[in-house]
Amino acid sequence: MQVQVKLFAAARDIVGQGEVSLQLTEGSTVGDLMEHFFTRYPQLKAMAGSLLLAVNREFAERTVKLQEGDEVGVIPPVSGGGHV
Amino acid sequence: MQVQVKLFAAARDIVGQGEVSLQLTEGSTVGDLMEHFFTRYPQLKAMAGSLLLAVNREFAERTVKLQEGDEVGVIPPVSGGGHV
Amino acid sequence: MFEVTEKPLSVAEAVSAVSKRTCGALATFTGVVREFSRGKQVSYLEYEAYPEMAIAKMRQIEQEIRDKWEIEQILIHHRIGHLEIGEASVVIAVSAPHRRQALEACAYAIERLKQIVPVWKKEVSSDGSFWIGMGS
Amino acid sequence: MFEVTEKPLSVAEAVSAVSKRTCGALATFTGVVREFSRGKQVSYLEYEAYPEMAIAKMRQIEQEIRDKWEIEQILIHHRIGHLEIGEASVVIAVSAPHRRQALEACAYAIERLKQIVPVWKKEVSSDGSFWIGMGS
Repeated sequence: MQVQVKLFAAARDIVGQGEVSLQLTEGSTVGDLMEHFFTRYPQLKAMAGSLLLAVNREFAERTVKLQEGDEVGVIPPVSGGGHV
Repeated sequence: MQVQVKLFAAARDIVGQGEVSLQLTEGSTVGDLMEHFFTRYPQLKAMAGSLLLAVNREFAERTVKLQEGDEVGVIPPVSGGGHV
Repeated sequence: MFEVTEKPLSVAEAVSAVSKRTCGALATFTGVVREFSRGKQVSYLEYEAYPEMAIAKMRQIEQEIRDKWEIEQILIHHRIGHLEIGEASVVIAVSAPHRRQALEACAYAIERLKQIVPVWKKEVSSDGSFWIGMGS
Repeated sequence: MFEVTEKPLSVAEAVSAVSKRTCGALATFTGVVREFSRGKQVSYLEYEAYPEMAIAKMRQIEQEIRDKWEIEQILIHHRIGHLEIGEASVVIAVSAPHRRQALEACAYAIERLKQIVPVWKKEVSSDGSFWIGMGS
């Protein structure tokens, strides 16, 4: 199955692109997907503990199973607003 | 001694004017001043319990002694802002 | 930064008056004349103030706020005279380095204004007119 | 009422967008780019968002607020792209019948925005540039 991965801020800087299309085996979880990135990008693995993940624009645990066409967001610690 | 009395909102409506200059005997208190008004304006006396008084733009108890030239504010319950 | 005025109030002007380069946060509160009050249709309001004391009490509110929070600037403008529905009767703006200071100080300012700033409103509706009391 | 935009934000437009004749109170919060952060002089900021999710999370914040307070309207506009010092990064405006609802909902909205709305900022100073993390 195919999923679309969107990476932001520091995560995008590390991976070098903001959007990646990935082919995964059926039954793969969000955690499996992230292992794919952690293997290739040790710097991303270094921030694994603080990364949040979203599936179809909702925050999701790493145990969530992915479906064909899902959009996965890789979300470093969020900070909206000013320095406030 | 002479004091200047300023009346607002419902208090001014009852007395019919917003500013009154009064001659008082030395040693008169804010309470004495108000008795002068209550005698003449029973409607004002009816709201005595909720009236606040100010001397020289600071809230003052009725026991405060007045001085020549003092400005006394007669302040019905305050309400600033909108209906909020 | 403190005014009692017959002129219409502007939130935009209030915001720009309190803005500083050291501020990360800016909170405003606007009180607006409502169409309905206590179930009655309001035609318009007449506001009246004891202007000199109102300004003195606004200064006191600023001092109380500076004793409690680190803020940059505070502005309080209160309108008096004839106000139509939808018009602003009071605008408060507070700038501060951080958001909680600005928000808490702004909320405190309107609460204290209701308690100690001598401003009255006369509500005019089809039933007649009424002076509205404290805390309303 | 929810936007993620590269255009400058306007508190005045936000206020007018949430105004209704049934509202007695209107609260706003504006986040502004500060000159100093962590003791460093800031040159400018770059904001980035996950726009579709940001809008979805702003809708969630509205729903949480409506479950807690009686409000009329809420607006949240977040700016992205290049921001200079003194420019607004986020504007929140809430109208409500009464003041506490407007003020509490506005304070809640900015707290939740910091927690769940995916927007990042990169602080650019003479020392280099840094992505700024959650809750800052």
